[in-house]
Amino acid sequence: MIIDIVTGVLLLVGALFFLAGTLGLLRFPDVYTRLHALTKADNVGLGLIVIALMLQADSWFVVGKLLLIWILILLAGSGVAHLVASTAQKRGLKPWKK
Amino acid sequence: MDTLYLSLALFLLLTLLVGMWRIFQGPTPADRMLAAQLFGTTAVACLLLLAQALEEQALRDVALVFALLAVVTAVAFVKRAWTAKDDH
Amino acid sequence: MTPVFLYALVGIVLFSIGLYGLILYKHLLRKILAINIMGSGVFLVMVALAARTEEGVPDAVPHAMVITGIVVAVSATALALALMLRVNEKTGQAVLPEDRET
Amino acid sequence: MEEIDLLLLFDAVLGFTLVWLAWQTLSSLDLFRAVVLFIAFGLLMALAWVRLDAPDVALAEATIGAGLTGALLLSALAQLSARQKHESETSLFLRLTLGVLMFFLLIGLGYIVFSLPPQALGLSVEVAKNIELSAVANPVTAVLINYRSYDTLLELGVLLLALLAVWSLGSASTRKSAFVNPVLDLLTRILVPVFILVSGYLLWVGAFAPGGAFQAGAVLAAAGVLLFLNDWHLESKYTGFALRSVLVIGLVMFIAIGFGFVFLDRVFLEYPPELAGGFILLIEAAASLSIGIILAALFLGRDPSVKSDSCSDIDTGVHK
Repeated sequence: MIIDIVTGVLLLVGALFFLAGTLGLLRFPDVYTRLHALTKADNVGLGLIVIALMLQADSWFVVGKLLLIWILILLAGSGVAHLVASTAQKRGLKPWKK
Repeated sequence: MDTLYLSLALFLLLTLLVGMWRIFQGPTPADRMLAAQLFGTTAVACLLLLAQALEEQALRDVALVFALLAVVTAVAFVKRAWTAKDDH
Repeated sequence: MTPVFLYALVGIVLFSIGLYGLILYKHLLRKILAINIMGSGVFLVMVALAARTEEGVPDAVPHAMVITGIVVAVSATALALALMLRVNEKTGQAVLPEDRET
Repeated sequence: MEEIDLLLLFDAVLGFTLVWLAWQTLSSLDLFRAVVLFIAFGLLMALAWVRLDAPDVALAEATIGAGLTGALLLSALAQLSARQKHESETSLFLRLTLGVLMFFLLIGLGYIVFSLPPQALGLSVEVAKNIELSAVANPVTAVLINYRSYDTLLELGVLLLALLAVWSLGSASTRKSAFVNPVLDLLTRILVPVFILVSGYLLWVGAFAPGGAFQAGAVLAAAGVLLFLNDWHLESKYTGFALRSVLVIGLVMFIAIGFGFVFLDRVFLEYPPELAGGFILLIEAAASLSIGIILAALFLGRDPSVKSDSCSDIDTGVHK
């Protein structure tokens, strides 16, 4: 029962991070800040959802697979974020200033 | 519990729809591509929720493959398609 | 409306949109995208109709055909893109000769 | 809300988005935007397959539709000459006429589909009845490699033909990218083994659960694409005979095993049930290797054994 409640809360907070990431992608002024928003959804949002589902998993195999998916997304997300940001800088995109 | 999973999956699909605006708007190619990246992650989360709700193991494999393939498109974009002429 | 017919309908609409785009737009990349969308529409109709079984176990034959179809579609796309690049290299624009604007 | 309602709502949103994305992809004048929208379209198609109870197809779409096709399109787009003429608007009359025609087509096709019986077994009974004979528990794999193996055999041929055609077009100019990024290098080093592992997993699991040769091959191809994107190239001593034998091994293995049993009084491509399991795995392993390498070679776009002189246009920056 308690596990179900914890799962529910984690899922909801995770979904909230996805919402925040999406809104950030829409509202932030330039590539660099949007990257920041995107990685929140990638890392934290998915992470929370994965942890929630791990609590409900019925075998260690499923737990492992979920963890692998998250690690892959973490790796890919951070790698790609770096690539995009450094390429943007090389191409001369100026970071937004107030 | 299943209702929660399904409503969250639907919710994620809706955030995806909203995020589509960035693909339309740009302005730089990178912005469009970032939106597509977010699409990939959202789809992974959606698949994991569906896998739990519908009790279908295979959907986790689909999510795994999604997670892998997202990198390939992103790298293809950075290394090949992002050319200076497109930046405004 | 059951999900089966919903997706079959979506498939038909995709096919029609794809055909419209294939005929109307001149740039070869857009034509290639249009053919891919038409293909997706056909696949969607096939798989949707395969889900009409009673016991809830869909018919595996259309599924197998669609998987084959997806792989053929990607190889055809690769060939089409190579041809497009060739046309582009020779003429400077990626359109068919009859569509060329001078 | 009821779960069924939620799922139906999910389907409705998904269906609407698919149609809308397709329309926006095609009507977009900016080619890059069209390609990104098409990638998003592929992602959502995979979700549609999941909802239609077709996880095998979803796996194929996730690797190919959303991944490889996207990489192919992005790479081709980069090689188009910088100044593409913007298309002039087509006349309103033409668009209207075509629109009306397509509308009639839609009505006609819609009528046909809706007049089909809501329940139809198709061949599912036959597939289920003979599943024990096929030696695999996943019906889709059974259809692909056993019941309808002609399709799969010919498909391998189609892939090879496509590759031959691309090679015969000669070398499109390959642009080397300007910089080598240590992060990308590390990412490739970590991910390529994972790709290969997942590919093997999909191949193995294909016997009893969604997965199989095509999906495994496509994931393998993705590893190749990632390597090529990181400016990796096959050493020239492997590009000749070694590469070519890997390209055809799927086809050769398929035909050899197919013919092998002809001498034991069976028809072409019929396997004895007691041995079918092992042979199917053998064929699948060879086929996925071939499929993977062919798809990766299609991405590369030119015969690697032909020395290309077009690598001279490397732009400035740090080099390996």
